Amino acid sequence: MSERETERGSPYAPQTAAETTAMLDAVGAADLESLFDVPESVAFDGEFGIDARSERETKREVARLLRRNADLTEFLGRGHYDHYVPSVVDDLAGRSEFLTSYTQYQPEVAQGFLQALFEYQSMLVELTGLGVANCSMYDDATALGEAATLSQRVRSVSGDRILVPGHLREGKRAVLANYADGPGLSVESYPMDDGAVDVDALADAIDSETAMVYAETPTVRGVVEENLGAIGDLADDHDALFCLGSDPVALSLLERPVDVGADVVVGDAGSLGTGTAYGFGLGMFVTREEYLRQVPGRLVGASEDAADRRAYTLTLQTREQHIRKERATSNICTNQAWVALRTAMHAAWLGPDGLVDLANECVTRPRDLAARLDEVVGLQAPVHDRHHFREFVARTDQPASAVAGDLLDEGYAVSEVGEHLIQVCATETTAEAEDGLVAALSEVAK
Amino acid sequence: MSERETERGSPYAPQTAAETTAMLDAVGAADLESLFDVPESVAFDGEFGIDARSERETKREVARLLRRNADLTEFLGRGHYDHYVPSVVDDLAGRSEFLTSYTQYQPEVAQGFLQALFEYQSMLVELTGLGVANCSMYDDATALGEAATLSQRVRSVSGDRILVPGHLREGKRAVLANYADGPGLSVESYPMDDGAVDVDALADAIDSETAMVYAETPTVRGVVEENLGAIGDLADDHDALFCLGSDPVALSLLERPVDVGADVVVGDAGSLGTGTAYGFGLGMFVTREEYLRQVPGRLVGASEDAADRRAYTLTLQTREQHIRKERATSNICTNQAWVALRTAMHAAWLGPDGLVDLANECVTRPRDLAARLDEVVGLQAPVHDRHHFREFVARTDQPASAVAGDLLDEGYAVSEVGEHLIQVCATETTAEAEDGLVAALSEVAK
Amino acid sequence: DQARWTDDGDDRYEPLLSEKANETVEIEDAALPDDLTRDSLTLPDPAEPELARHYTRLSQMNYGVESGPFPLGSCTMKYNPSFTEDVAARPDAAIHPDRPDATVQGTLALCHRLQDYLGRIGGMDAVTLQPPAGAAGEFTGIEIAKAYHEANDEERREVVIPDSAHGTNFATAAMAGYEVVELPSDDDGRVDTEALAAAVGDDTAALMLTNPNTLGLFERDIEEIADLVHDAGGLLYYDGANLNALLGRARPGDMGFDVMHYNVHKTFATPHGGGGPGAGPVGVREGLARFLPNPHVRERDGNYEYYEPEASIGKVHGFYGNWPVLVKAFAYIARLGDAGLRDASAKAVLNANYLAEQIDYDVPFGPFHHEFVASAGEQDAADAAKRMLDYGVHPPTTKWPEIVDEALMTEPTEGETKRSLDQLAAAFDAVAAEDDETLAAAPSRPAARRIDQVSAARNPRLSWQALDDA
Amino acid sequence: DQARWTDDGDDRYEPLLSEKANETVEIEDAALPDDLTRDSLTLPDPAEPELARHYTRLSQMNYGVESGPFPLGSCTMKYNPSFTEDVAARPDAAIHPDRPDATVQGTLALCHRLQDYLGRIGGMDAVTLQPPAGAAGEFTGIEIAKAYHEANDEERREVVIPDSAHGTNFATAAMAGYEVVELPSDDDGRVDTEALAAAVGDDTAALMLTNPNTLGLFERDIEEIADLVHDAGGLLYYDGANLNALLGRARPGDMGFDVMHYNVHKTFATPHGGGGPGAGPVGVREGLARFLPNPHVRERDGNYEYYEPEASIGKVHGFYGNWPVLVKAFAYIARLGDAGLRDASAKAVLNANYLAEQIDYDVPFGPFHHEFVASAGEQDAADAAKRMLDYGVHPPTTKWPEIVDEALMTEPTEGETKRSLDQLAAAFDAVAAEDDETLAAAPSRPAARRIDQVSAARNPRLSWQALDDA
Repeated sequence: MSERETERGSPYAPQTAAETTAMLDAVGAADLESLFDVPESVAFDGEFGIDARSERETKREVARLLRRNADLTEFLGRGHYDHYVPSVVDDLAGRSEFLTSYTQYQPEVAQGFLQALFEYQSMLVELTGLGVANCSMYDDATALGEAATLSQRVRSVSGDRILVPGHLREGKRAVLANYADGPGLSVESYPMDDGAVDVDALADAIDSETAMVYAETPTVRGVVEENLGAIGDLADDHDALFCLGSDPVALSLLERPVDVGADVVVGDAGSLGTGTAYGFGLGMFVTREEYLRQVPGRLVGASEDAADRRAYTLTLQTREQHIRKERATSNICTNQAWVALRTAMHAAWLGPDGLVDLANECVTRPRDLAARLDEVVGLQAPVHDRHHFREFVARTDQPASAVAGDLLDEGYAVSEVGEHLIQVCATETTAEAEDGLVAALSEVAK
Repeated sequence: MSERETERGSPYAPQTAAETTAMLDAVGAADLESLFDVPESVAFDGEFGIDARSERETKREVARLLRRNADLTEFLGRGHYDHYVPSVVDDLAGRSEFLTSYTQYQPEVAQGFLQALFEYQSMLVELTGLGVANCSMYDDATALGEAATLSQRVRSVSGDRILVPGHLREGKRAVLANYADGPGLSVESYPMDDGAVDVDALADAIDSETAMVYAETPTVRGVVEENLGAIGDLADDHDALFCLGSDPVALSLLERPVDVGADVVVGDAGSLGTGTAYGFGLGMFVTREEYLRQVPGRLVGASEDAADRRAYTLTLQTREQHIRKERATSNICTNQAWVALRTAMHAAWLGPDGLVDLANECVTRPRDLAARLDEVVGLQAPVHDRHHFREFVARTDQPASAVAGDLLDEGYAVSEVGEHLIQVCATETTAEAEDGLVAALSEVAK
Repeated sequence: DQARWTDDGDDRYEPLLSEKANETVEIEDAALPDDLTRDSLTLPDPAEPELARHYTRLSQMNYGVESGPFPLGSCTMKYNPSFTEDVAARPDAAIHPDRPDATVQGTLALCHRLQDYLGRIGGMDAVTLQPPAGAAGEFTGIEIAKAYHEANDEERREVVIPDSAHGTNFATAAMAGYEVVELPSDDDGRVDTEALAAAVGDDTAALMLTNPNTLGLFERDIEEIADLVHDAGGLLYYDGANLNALLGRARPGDMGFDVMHYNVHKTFATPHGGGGPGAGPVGVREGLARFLPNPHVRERDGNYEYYEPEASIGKVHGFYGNWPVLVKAFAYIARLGDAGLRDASAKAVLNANYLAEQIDYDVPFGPFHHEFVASAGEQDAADAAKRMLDYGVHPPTTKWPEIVDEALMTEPTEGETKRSLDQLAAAFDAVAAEDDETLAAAPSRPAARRIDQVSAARNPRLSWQALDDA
Repeated sequence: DQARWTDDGDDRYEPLLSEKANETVEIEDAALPDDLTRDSLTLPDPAEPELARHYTRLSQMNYGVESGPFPLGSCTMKYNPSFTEDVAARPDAAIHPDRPDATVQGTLALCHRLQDYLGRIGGMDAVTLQPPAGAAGEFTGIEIAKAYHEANDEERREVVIPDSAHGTNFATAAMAGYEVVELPSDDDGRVDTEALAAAVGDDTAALMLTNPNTLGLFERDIEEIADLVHDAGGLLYYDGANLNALLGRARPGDMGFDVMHYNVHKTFATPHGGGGPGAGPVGVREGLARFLPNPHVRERDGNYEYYEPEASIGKVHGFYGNWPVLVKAFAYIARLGDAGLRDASAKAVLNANYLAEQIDYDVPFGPFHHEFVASAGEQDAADAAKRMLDYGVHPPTTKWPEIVDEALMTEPTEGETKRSLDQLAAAFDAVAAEDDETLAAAPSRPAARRIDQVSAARNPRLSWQALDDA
């Protein structure tokens, strides 16, 4: 272990002292420092002041820090969801051949990952009905940003307006704004009606300068959007792209995006495969085949090898930054491939029946919980007279901040989304905690 | 997931309903039940009354049960030790090719495990200086039992006495007694002197009927035995086997067993690779080459394959139960191979310098802690004026049960080993907790 | 699979750790006096990246249940659910065995529940979790039988065992100091009750029996067998190796067995780990509970405690057995419940029957349950098995039980799909059609070619220190 | 490696999940009205044992850092310590991002500490952890530069980038709305300061630079470069892809860089995951801290809070970036400390120099640091790389940077032993001696033979739905 300790160097640099000497001899260097061709004037001769620790001590240190996180039962959603990830996903995805590999520049020794990504793409094609899925983006927000830039590239006429729903996660909108900044797009909100898209208002807002209309189902408030077809038609009428936000669990049950005229589907595919991870996500990006050569990100395609067997490879790389440089469809290089692997594994573990069951539970569980909360003195739920998926908004007689704050003291976290509005997310992982939440709200909401 | 649920059957039996039907057709069976050739009179038509659970719920259920374990910092040893096991051991040993494989009856597809066990055997050969290590037994106690039966098989004259030290873990002695029962051996204790073997008393006890003398270093009280050579000579003089109990960490620093005349070395090799696991162990069994054909358990040997490359295989299987049946050297079949794999990995991770450093820490840490406790009012430590390894006994002015009990309330566990004796074990994993222990003892011991 | 650097001149598939990175440390300035320490220590010293590659490579040269079919008869190589590993790795499961009972209520509660589950599954009244493996369970059971007879002031010197029984049964009886009376099977592959009637008597301590037996056959005369043994004053011991065949259909306790062990690494899907660890809990009927190993767990008013059974045989493990393995078994049983356990058996039996139906080799005995023994006929069964390796599947157990010529003892388990069974059958049939020369030259595709067993045994090299070329 | 069932008639190496176990579920009796639901869903439905075998098999057809040397230039494929996975998997790390600050003090404390560590390592005054990858870091940095100029009421339309730079630099500048001015390298492979002087001016928003550059060469004139850019009113951006070469020897902040990103999946050993996730924290010098993404973490009296920097560019990730990756990077830095980080760089540089010294291919530029670019000369570099696969090692990056003919861009990292470097060198040399025909026919040993890239692109089949034969 002494050699593993860092006093003498990195425990992950395996040269012995004798080897180091031999290798320095071989290259004709007097010592390690002489290998650095750094002018004196910019050389760093200080210390970082970072203490080395043993592996055990490092774990203790992280534990010591993270112990400061409160122990809460979370009824939080709004774009980041907790679905149970089976152990086998951790086990298989954790195999070093997957975890420590790199982008598949040499497909002959990367068939395993390529096939897994091909399968991931295929699952998204089935879920959306659209023809082309890339093999990952960072998260839903950046995927939405990429969709906006795509709309500008593929639209037959000019136009710089990106229309987004009034109910939209602030972070997502902020990311979109940054992606819109370069190409000079303007992001504008259209209004909601009782939690869903106000289609008439959208009709008023859309015009020939509109490059893309974005809508979500479920919305950030958990509302299942009922007028997707009408939204798609509006976009189509104005030659605007219709970008739909959703996720694989919702898409297992809800209308197929292709059937409502969606041109692009974005969202967080990490709702399968990741669980709660402080916002760590997986950007889903699926679009129509006609936009294939404008798609951002990596694509895995089938081909054949010299033995005439089916084999997989990254393809259409001429869209990408390492080939096309400033004319690339995106600057993305490192993506979220490993997260996509996990999502595919989780989806396969569930199977179609499991996915549909889970999606149905995402409807019935919030529905039932809202009904129970509606009977709590001081609460009305749900606020929106709509179908919900995973979550819903409730009105509080007391200030929402007081209700949410008091709930924290009881060990439960909900979102505060207005002065008298809280939002509650309920999935299979909150099943055993719902009685407790109802009881706690009965205390703090009245 | 619905199909993964157990209402319809095992989630780990992958046949679809259609496949089941097709297969029943193929075998000409009307239904699954008709495949069971069980007479009506002994058929079970009841229920076990065991509810099925989802994977998530099963985890919750185990968590619910185990949460009842108190959260304690343990200064417990006495044969089961907590050394830090690096993550890479879990990661590599957890690879399914290792974890889910079986005994290497087909060595051509088991070279990986065989080589790892060969390496484990080799490490024990280096640590003990003896020529033959088997590739695992259940634990130290059963390994000691096997040593006793070995002594009867290999001794040139008859004799049924097994002499064991007065300070011996009760559980180990009880297991030995059961192993001694079949061959009709009698287990007798010889006295200790200030925590170590009373060599004169042993000399008085030993006679021509003595088949084996057992001694330990460190002892169950953590005392480093200083007279091993003398004990070995006594055994040798009486044609008795000298069986030495130790473990790989101690053997990295202490005298080599071969140099003190040991004929067999047993002990818990799981002190490397396992950590605290409620007594889960790894029986180390190493002996002289001359006893090779009397060794219990599995042996991995090197050989060559048809391509003339070095290859490994289980060997000398004619000693074993599946070949020799009632004339086998032991009834052992399933062993602790995977635990041995972990031990070899941990030992290799530490390397010889790491092992020696760790062993030195096992001397200095209890020494320093004993010195600190000796200054606590109401305590004298160590009780034995000896060198210690990992642990030591302290005398309490108050009843030991009161001191140990009060310590539990403070969150610390120590062993009570006499009316006014407690035992304290200190390894690298207790480093950060020792100040707390001293402070707590300062309160409760006075 | 991936290419890997090899030099045709290499005389090994992967160097030993000692060949990669051996280091010698002189023991100096130790914390102990010189005369108590060794002089030096020579062991491998790979850094973590090297270590990781070494064992990753070794794992690639090993076949596990997730590599493909693993139809080793009598071994029940079923799929080991990943989640049980996570459950066993819980920090609150990693505690020291010497804590006072009051501080391990969770562990004791789990053990108590597992005892209860196993009792229900086996039809037994009390269960100890202490034996760390099946053979240790046998030893425990036979020691209980011995204690029972001694408590009755009887000296009985014999244990009766059918010739088709596992080798451990014989070795266990001998280890406990008994004479073994071997019972020939009848023409149907089952216990010959007449021979049994002749074999049992005043000296009979116990009959050890596996049911279904190693041919996969249910001992239909089990009630008569039980009566014969009991009438002679002996006990009936159930070897649980084949319990996966019967879950929910028949229980040893109901068949008249007095003592049994459970192989949790078979029936309850804990991983075999390259040979172990397993766990071999032992169940007994009520009158024998007082002989169980010390300590045993009981519940009192919602709390749990250890106690020493009044006539305990003592201990068979230094602590409480293979705890992490028991946690995994508990999780498996709790996951499956009644319906899952019943289904596991049904599918295991169907898979065995389906596979037997598909293959060209003759299967002389039946009707069988979770496993069958085919005969390689004119072929050498061991050679046939080696050749199966070339088809990418693990072969069955070979040349045992001896009651079948050139036996291929095959247990596919419930974990196989129809697709994988068809693949496995294709491998059997491809081998069945090949000539002796081809079989003798096999295998050519696995990590190693055929390994010379004779050389290994004649010239034992059991450590790298013993290698000439190292 | 293990044999695996294959039939010579098979036209694939492993069936797709959809070929193994596709199932269609009709959506009926859903919890939503029919007009809001789809009609059916068709997806694979493998049970867990099949799933496990499928992905185990796929993993066997993939090469990772624990499989062998992985000298992809500019990718820093160093060993990823196992323990960081355990650290990131802690339950108290798996929390929701929408909790109030007071309930995530642990997470914020760790982030604050990591910001501090990164700042010290890069010589930067403030660091954001939000960018989820290196390219996202570049985008963040360039948006910061843009905000800086806008705050100064300046319109600058150009970003200057050397021709040897990573493709992401160009794409990032374009994405942010800038014109790219490409700067030719000088004969030594470095920035041509005269060309730079000519290129910068009133329109220069920033110069993006990697140092050492993609040839492994330290830009010796970095101070002059910084002056030229700063004098023109531009900012100096540091692409941190090659930071592993300099740890503790030189810091971007000290060299005059204003903004930089860190590739934690390169320098700080978080796993590359087959292409991601990474994380690309961005450091800035003091005056630029007010432009950092929203929110940023700060400490007040021992407590931590999020706040919005006064002139924040907004957000580059929907939440707070790739948190699990950041935890791993933190653990790596905390494990190594000063001495470990310094040693990592030293050994990375020594390994590159040693390997370059051993191989027969020409290495035109130097002195290099952690990587070098060899030339395959008359050989096709891509073919040479395919042939290296047959020798069981992963080849270097090929045909880039274009400044070297038939480039083999090679970065062995500090994770290799002398032994593995010698093995790697032997593979280089074996390939160097071979003829074009041999190279063109390669590879023959990996999981797949040479894959037809043209067919893949001409006839895109990007899902199993698009396969004719599926």
